[in-house]
Amino acid sequence: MKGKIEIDTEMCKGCLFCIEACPKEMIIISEELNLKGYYPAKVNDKGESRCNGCTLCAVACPEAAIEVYREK
Amino acid sequence: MKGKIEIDTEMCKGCLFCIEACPKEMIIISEELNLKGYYPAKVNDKGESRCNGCTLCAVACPEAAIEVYREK
Amino acid sequence: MKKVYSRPKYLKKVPMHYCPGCGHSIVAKLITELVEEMDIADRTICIPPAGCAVLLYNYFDFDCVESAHGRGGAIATAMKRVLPDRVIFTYQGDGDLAAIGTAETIHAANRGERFTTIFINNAVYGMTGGQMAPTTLFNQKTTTSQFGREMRRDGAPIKMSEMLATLDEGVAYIERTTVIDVPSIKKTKKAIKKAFQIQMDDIGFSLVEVLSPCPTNWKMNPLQSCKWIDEDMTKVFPLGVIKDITENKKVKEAVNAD
Amino acid sequence: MKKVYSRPKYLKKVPMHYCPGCGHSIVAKLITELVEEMDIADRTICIPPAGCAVLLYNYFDFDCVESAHGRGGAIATAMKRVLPDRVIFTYQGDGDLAAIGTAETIHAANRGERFTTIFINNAVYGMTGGQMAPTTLFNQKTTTSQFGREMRRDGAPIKMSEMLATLDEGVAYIERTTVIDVPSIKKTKKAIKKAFQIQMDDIGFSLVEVLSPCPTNWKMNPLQSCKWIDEDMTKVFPLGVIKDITENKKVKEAVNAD
Amino acid sequence: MRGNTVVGEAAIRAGCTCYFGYPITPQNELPEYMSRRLTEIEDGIFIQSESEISAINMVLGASVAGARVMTSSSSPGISLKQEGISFLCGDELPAVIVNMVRGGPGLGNISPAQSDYFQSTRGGGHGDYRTVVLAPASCQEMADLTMEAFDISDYYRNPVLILADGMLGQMMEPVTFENYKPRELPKKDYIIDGAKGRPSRFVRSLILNTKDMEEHNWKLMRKYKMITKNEIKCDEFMMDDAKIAVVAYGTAARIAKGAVKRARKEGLKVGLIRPITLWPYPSEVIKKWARSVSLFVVFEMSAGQMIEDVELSLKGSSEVYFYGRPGGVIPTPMELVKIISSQYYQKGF
Amino acid sequence: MRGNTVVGEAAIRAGCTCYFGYPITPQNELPEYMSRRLTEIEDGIFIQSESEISAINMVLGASVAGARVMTSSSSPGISLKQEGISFLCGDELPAVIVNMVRGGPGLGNISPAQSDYFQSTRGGGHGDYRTVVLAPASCQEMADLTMEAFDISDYYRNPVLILADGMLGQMMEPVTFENYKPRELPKKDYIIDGAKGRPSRFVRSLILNTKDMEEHNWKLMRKYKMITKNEIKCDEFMMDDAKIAVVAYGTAARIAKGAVKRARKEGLKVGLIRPITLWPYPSEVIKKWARSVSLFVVFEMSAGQMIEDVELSLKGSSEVYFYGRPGGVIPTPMELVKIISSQYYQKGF
Amino acid sequence: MQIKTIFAGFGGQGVLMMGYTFAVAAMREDKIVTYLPSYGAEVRGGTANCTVAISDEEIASPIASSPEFIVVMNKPSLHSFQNKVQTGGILFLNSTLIDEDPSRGDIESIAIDAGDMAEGIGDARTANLIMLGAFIKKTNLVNIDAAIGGLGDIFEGKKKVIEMNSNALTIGYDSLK
Amino acid sequence: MQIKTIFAGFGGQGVLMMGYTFAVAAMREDKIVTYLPSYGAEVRGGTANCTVAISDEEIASPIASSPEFIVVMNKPSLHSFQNKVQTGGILFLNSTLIDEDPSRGDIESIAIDAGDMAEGIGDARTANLIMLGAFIKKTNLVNIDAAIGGLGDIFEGKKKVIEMNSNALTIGYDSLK
Ligand SMILES: Cc1ncc(C[n+]2csc(CCOP(=O)(O)OP(=O)(O)O)c2C)c(N)n1
Ligand SMILES: Cc1ncc(C[n+]2csc(CCOP(=O)(O)OP(=O)(O)O)c2C)c(N)n1
Ligand code: SF4
Ligand code: SF4
Ligand code: SF4
Ligand code: SF4
Ligand code: SF4
Ligand code: SF4
Ligand SMILES: [Mg+2]
Ligand SMILES: [Mg+2]
Repeated sequence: MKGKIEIDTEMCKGCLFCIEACPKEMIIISEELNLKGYYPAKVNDKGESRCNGCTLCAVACPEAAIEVYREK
Repeated sequence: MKGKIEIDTEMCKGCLFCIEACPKEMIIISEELNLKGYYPAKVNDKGESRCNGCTLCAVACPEAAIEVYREK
Repeated sequence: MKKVYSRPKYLKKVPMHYCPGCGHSIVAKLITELVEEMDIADRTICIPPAGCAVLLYNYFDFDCVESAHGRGGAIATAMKRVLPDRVIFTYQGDGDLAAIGTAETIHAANRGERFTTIFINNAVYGMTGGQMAPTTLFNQKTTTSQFGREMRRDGAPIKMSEMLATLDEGVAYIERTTVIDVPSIKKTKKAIKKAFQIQMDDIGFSLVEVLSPCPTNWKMNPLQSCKWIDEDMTKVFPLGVIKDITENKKVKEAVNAD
Repeated sequence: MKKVYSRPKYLKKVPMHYCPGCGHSIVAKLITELVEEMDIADRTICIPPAGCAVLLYNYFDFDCVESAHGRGGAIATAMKRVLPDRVIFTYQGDGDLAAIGTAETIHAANRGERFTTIFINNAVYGMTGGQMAPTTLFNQKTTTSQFGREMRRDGAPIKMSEMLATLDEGVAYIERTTVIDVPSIKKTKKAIKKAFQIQMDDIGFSLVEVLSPCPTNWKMNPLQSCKWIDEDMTKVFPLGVIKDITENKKVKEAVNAD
Repeated sequence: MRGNTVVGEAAIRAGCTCYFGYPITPQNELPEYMSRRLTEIEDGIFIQSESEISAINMVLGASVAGARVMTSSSSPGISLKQEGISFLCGDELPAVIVNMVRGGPGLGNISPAQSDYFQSTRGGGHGDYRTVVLAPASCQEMADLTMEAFDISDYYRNPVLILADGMLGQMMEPVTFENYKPRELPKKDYIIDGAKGRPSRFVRSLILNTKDMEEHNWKLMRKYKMITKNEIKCDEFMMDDAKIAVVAYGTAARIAKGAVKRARKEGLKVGLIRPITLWPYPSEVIKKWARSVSLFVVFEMSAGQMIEDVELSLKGSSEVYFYGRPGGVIPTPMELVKIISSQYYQKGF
Repeated sequence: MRGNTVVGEAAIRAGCTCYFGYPITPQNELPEYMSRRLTEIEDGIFIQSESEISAINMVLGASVAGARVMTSSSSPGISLKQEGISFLCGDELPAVIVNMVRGGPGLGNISPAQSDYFQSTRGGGHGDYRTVVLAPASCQEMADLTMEAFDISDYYRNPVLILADGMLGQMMEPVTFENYKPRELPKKDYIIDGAKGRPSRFVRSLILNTKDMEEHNWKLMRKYKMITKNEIKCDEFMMDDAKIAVVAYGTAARIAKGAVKRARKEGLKVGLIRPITLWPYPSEVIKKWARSVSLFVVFEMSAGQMIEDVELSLKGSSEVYFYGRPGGVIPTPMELVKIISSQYYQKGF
Repeated sequence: MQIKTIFAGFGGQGVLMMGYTFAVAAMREDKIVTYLPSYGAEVRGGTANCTVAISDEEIASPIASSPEFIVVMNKPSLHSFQNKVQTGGILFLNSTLIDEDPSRGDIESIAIDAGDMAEGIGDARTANLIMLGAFIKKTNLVNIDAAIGGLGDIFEGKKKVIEMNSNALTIGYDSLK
Repeated sequence: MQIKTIFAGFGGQGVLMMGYTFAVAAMREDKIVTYLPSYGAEVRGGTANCTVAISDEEIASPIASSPEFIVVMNKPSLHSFQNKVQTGGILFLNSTLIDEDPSRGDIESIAIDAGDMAEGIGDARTANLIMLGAFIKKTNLVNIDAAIGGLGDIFEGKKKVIEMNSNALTIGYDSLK
C-alpha cells in the first residue's frame, strides 16, 4: 500500500503532532517560517516515500491542514 | 418524680406537637381562641397531675411556649 | 420545683412569624439552645436567607447578616476569612441553597470554607407561597407543579447533600436529620453541635440538612406533615450521616491533638 | 490515488484562531467530522461559550448561537424544548461550565434535558490569559495561583463529571476522554458520537469531558502538554465512562425498541 | 382575574408558548398561572428555572429558536437579569419581560414601588441599548399592553419590558382580551433552527472589530429612533385648561387621576399626563403643554427618577415640582390633592 | 506599572486587605496582581470566586465584617453584580468596585468604551440608590482616586465605583502613591463581628414596614445630598475665554484635551470640562460656564449617555452638541478637532 | 357612586374569599370593580385583608384610605382598621371573636355572631360568608342572588363547597332583618 | 516635544517587551511616558503591537494615529502599519522576515537583519532587543545605557536573561553606525 500527504503550510501552526503521530517518520519541520510566523510541517522528501496513507497524521492535526491520499 | 409545665398561650399556635409528645397525656387543646386566632394548648387540669417534668413537650414545642419544672 | 426547661436565653422573647408546626421554628429554637450550651453567643454570626427564615435576626440574640437570595455561601466565605475565630453559619432553604444558590454552595464547600450551613429542606418554596423546589418529590403538587412534579418537565428532586459529599477533603461533615418528633429533634441538635464543633476545630465545611415540615404549603396539618416526612420524604432523602471525615483516623488524631 | 482524509466538509476553510497544539482545534475538527458522518448538518445547533472557543461559529458550517459566559445550559434547555428534533450541543470550557455556569449545568443535567455538552477541561481559563480554573490541579501555577493552587485558599480541583453522575435518571451518559494522541482522539470521537446518539434517542442528558491541552497558558510546548495530561492530569481526572444508563437493560430495550 | 393572571392570559392569547421564571413576590400568580395554562397549549413550555439568570438565558434560547417567550420577576430578580437583557439587545432578539416592581434597594419589601424606572429606561445592563418600557395602569391595560408587547418586540427584534407593581398585579378588574389587533410582522429570518435548506448562520453579540461593533451600535440607535418615532403612547386627562399638570405613570397615575378629579371638584385647573411608554418617553407631549401649563408636578412612588425625563423634555421651559414616596408606600389621592392645591395657591393661579 | 496594577497597588496602600473577583478582560492584571500582592499582606485575602455574583456577595461579607474590600470586573460582569450593589447600598456598606468598561451590549468586545455610564450613575440595580462614580483619566488619577475611593466609601458607608476602560487599564505612566491624605473616618460601629461586649445587632435591607422603608430611603437621599454637596470633582482646562466647551471624562477626556490643545493652536477658543465624579455630577460647574460658553460639545465613547447630565445641568440655557463613538472605537484627537472647528465656524464664532 | 369596603381578619378566616365573593357578585351586576388583597404574601402569619371598590365609573385607586364599610373578623383587625372607616360609615364585626365595641361614636357598628352561627351549621370556616351575607343585606350593594350565583364561578364544579357556602350566605343574609 | 512609536509583530516575537523596555528607559530619563499594549488579549493568535509615547509634557492620548516611528517585525505588520507613519517618519523593519520594501516614498525605511543577528548570538528570541538597539541608535530618543539599566528593573534577579538581552541591545545598537 502506498500513500501520499499534502500539508497546507499556511494552515499549519507547527505543533509537531503529525510528526509524533507518523509511524513512518515521513514528516519533518520546515526551516522556513510561514506567513503567520510558524515553522510549518512538511513532507520529508529525502529518500524514498514510505508513506502508506494511514491518515494518522491527519487525524492528529488540530488544524485539519493535512490531506491524505492512498492507492487502493 | 413530679413535674409541672406552664404554657404561654399567647405564644402557642396550636400545632399539637406537645400533645403528641407527652407520654402522660397531660396536655389538651383549649376551646378558647387566643389573640392570634389559634386554639392553644393547655394543661389538662382534670384529674390528678401525672406530669413528671420529662420536658418532652417543651423540646417538641416549636414556639418555645412551654416551661417545665421538676422536683429534684 | 426547679425550672428544667425554659425558653432559650438567646431566643428573643417575641413571637415568631412562622406558621403553626413549621420546622423553621424548631430549628431556630435548637440553635439558640446550642449557642447557649456552647457559650458562643458573643462570637456566633448567623446569615439568614431570603426565605421564610429571612427574619431570623428578629429572633436570634446574636449577630446576623441578611443575604441576597442564595448567596449565603459567598457572604459566609468572606466573613469567615476575615473573622476566622468566629462561629459563622448560613441558614438556608432548599430554594435558596439548591436552586439559585447552587454555585455558591458547591464552591464554598469545595474550598472547604470553615463555616456551617443549616439547610432546611421543606421540599417547597415556603415564603413565596408554595412553588416547586429543587427538592420537591415526584408527583408532589405545588403551585407551579399543579399536577405533580414530573421527571420530564421538572427533573428529579436534587440530593444536594449527596452531591456535596462527592467533593474533596474540603467537605468535612454532612448529615441529614429531621424534626418530626422528640428523638429526631435531639438528633438534629447533636448534628448541628457537631457541625459547629468541626468549624471551631478548623476541619472543613459542615452542613446539616433538616427535613422540615411546611404544613401551610403542603396543605396538611402539623402532625400530618410529620407523618409525610417520615413516610414519603425520607424515602427520597434518607436520614443519617452522609459524609464525616472526622471518622477518618488522621483527622481524628489531628483534631484530638489540639 | 484516492483521497482518504480531507478537511471535514462542515469545517469552514478559514484558519482557526487557536494556539498551536490547542485541544479546542482537535475537538472542533472531530465534531465537524461527526456531523458529516451522521449527516445531521441541517439540524445541528452548537452553542459556543465565552472562552477560547467563542468564535466556533466562524468555523462550523452549521447553525450556532452565542451564549453569555456559563449560560449554555440554560440556552440549550430552551432551544431543545422548542426544537425537540434538532441535535443541540453546548461547547463549554471549565471556567464556563464548572465555575460561573455551575448551576445552569447541574440543573439542566438534572432535568435530563436532551442536549449534549462537550466540556473542554484544560485546567485553566484560556481566553482570559491563564487564570486558575475550578479544575486547576493542586500546585499548578496560574496567573491567579502564582505559587500553585492550594487547598486552603483555592479549594480542590472539581470533578464536575463525577458530581453530575450522582444526579438521577436525567443524566444518561458521561465520559471523560482526551485528545493527546491518535487513539485518544478516536475515543473522543466515539464518545461524542454516542452522546449525540443518546440525545437523538431521547434518553437523557449526555456530556463528554475532554482533557484538552492549553500549551500557551501551561507554558509548555504542544507535546509537553500532551505528556502532562497523560502523566498528571489524568491522575486527578481519570479517563473513562463515568455514567452510562444505556448499559442499564431497561433503557437498552427501550432504545432498541424504536 | 388578577393583574398577574391577566398578563399571563394575555400572553397566551398573543401566542406566547414559552414561559421561564423563578418565583418572587409579588408576581407569583403569573408563573403559577402559566405553569398550568401552558400545559393546555400545544407546544406550551413552562420551566421554573433554577434562578433568574437561568430564566433570562432560557428566554434567549427560546427566542432565538423562534418562539414567543416571556419571563417575569420583581426588582431583585430583574437586577439579576441585566446581563441577559443586554445580550438580548445585542443579539437583537425579541422577548417580553415583566417587572412587578417592589420596594428597594436590596431585599426591600414587596409593596408597590416605582423605583426601578432608571434601571428600566436607561438600561441596567452594560452597553448602549434600550428596551421598550410599557407602564400599564389598569388590568385592561395589562392585557392590551402585554399583547402588544409581543408584537412590538417581534417587529423591532428588541426586548420589551412591562413595568407594573404588586398593586396592579394583585388587583382584580373586569378585562376583555378582544382589543388586540395583531400587527403584520416580518418573517423571522434570523432564527436558529438548523441550516435546513439554507446556508448556516449564527447569532452573536461579540464583534471584535471595533468598526463593525460601532456600526452595529449605530444600527441599534437607528432602530431606537424608529421606535421613538412610532411607538410613543401617552394619556392626557383634563389637560385642556390645566395650569398644573401632574405627570405620573402606572399605579401613581391611578392615584393621581383620583387626585385630579378631586382637585377639579375644588375648582383647581389641574390635569394629568400619563406616559404609557416610559421608553420611548413622550417628551413631545410634555413639551407641547409647556406653553399652557405653568407647573409640572411629577409624582412618583420613588425618590425621583422619571423627573429627569420630564426635565429633559422641558429643558427649562417650565417649572417642575417633585412629589414622591419611595419604599413601597402607597400615597393617597388626598395627600396629592394637598400638594397640588398648596402649589396652586402658592403660585397664585 | 500598568493602570490595572496601579489600581491594585493603590488599593493595598489604602489598606485594602480583601479582593474578590472573577476574570474578565480587560482588567485581568488587577486580580492577578492582587492574587500575588495580598499573600504578602498580613490578613490579606484573595479569592477568585466562582462568578461575579459570588464576588460581589463576598465583598458584602468582607465589608460587613469590617474589612476594606475591592472587586473589579468589566461590563458584562458588572451587570451581574447589580443585585449585589443594590444590597450594598440598601445595607449601607462600603466597597470599592472597579469597572474597566468594554464595548457592548452583550459580549461586545474588549476595547475601551464608555457605554456603562447610565448603569453606573443611575444604578443598574433596583431601588432608589446611588453609587459614587469616579472616572480617572490617567494612571496617576487611578492611584489617587482608588485610594480616595476607600475613604469616601467608608465615610458615607456607600459603594464607590471606579469607571475606567481597557486603555487606562493597559496604559503605563509614571505614578506616585504619595498624594493620598487619609480622611478622618468614623468608627465602624455597624459591623457584624460577634456580639462581644455589646448587644447583638444585625444588618439587613428588608424593611417590611413601608413607612420605615420610606424613611430608610429618605435617609439614603439625605446622604446622597451630602455627598453631592461635598464630593464633586471636576477639572477645567482652558475654559476662561472658551466659546466652545468640550465635556468629556476618562479616556475620552484625554483625547479631548489633545484636541483642545490643537484647536487652540489653530486659534479656536475651546476649553475642556472634565467631570471626575460622574455621580455626583458637577452640574454647577457646567451651569456656571453657560454664561460664557455658547456651545457644549459632549464627547463620549458611547452613543450618548452623559449628554443627559449635561442637558439636565444646563436646562436649556445653552446649546448642546453630541459627538460619540460607541462600540469600542477609540477616536483620535484630530477627528474631534474637525468636529470642533466645523461647529466653531458654523456658529460663526 | 363609588363605595369601598375593607375586609379584615387573620389568615385562615377566609377574609380574602369574603372580599372576592363580593367582588365577583358586583361584577356580575356589571359594576366596575377592583379587588385588592393586601401584601402579606412574602411573610407568614399576621392579619389578612382586602379592599373591594365598586363603582359606576372608572376607579382611580383601588386602595381605601377611608372606606365606607369595614368588615372585621377578629380583635387585632378591629384595632388596626376601626379608625379608617368614614364618618357615617358602617363597621361590621364578628362578635364571636370580638367582645369590644368600636371606640368611635361617629360610625354605625353592626355585630354578627358569625363564628357561632358557622359552628351552628357545622363548618366553622363558613363564618366568612355568613358575615358577607349580613353585609349584603345591610348595604344592599349587590343582590344576594348575584353573590350566590358567583359562587358557581369561584368554586367551579365543587358542588359541596358551593352548597355549604351559599347556605352560609343565606343564613347571614337572613340574620339581619 | 512628543514622539510616538508603534512596535508590531506577531505574538511570540516579544514586541510588547521591546516597547516596554523602551518605555522603561525613557522613564529612567525622567520623560513623561505612556505605554499602551494592544487589546488582543481575549482572542488568541494574530498580531501583537504596542504604542509608546514619550514627551516633556503631559501626554493627551497614548494612542498613535500617525506615529513618528514604527518598528515592524513581520510582513503582516508591515502591511497593517506602514500607512500610519507620519510623512518624514521612519519605519524600522526586521529584514530577516520581511523581504519587501515599504510602498511609500515619503518615509525613511531602515532594514535590520535582526532575526539572523539573533540566531548569530544563539537565541532567536533576542531579535526584539537587537531591533530596539538599532532603533535607539538611530532615533537617539534615549540613551542606550538607560535601556540597558532598565533591563535590571524588568527582569529583576534573572541574571542570565539580563545579560543576554543587554548583549542583544548592544549588538543592535552597534549594527547601525
Ligand atoms: C433574587 C431573588 N429571587 C427571588 C426571591 C424571592 N424569594 C424569596 S424566598 C424564596 C425561596 C424560598 O424558598 P426556600 O429557599 O426553600 O425557603 P423556605 O421559605 O421554603 O424556607 C424566593 C424565591 C428573592 N427574594 N430574591
Ligand atoms: C460574565 C462574564 N464574566 C467573565 C467573562 C470573561 N471570560 C471570558 S471566557 C472566560 C473563561 C475562559 O475559561 P474556560 O471557560 O475554561 O474556557 P477556555 O478559554 O479555557 O477554553 C472568562 C472568565 C465574560 N465574558 N463574561
Ligand atoms: S499518512 Fe500515515 S504514513 Fe503517511 S505521513 Fe501520514 S501518518 Fe505518516
Ligand atoms: S499536526 Fe498539523 S498543525 Fe501540527 S505541525 Fe502537523 S500539519 Fe502542522
Ligand atoms: S413535662 Fe413531660 S409529662 Fe409533663 S407535660 Fe411535658 S411531656 Fe408531659
Ligand atoms: S407544641 Fe407549643 S405551639 Fe404547639 S400546641 Fe404545644 S404549646 Fe402550642
Ligand atoms: S410557609 Fe411553610 S416554611 Fe414558611 S413559615 Fe409557613 S410552614 Fe414554615
Ligand atoms: S489559550 Fe489555551 S485554550 Fe486558548 S487557544 Fe490557546 S492553547 Fe487553546
Ligand atoms: Mg423551602
Ligand atoms: Mg478552560
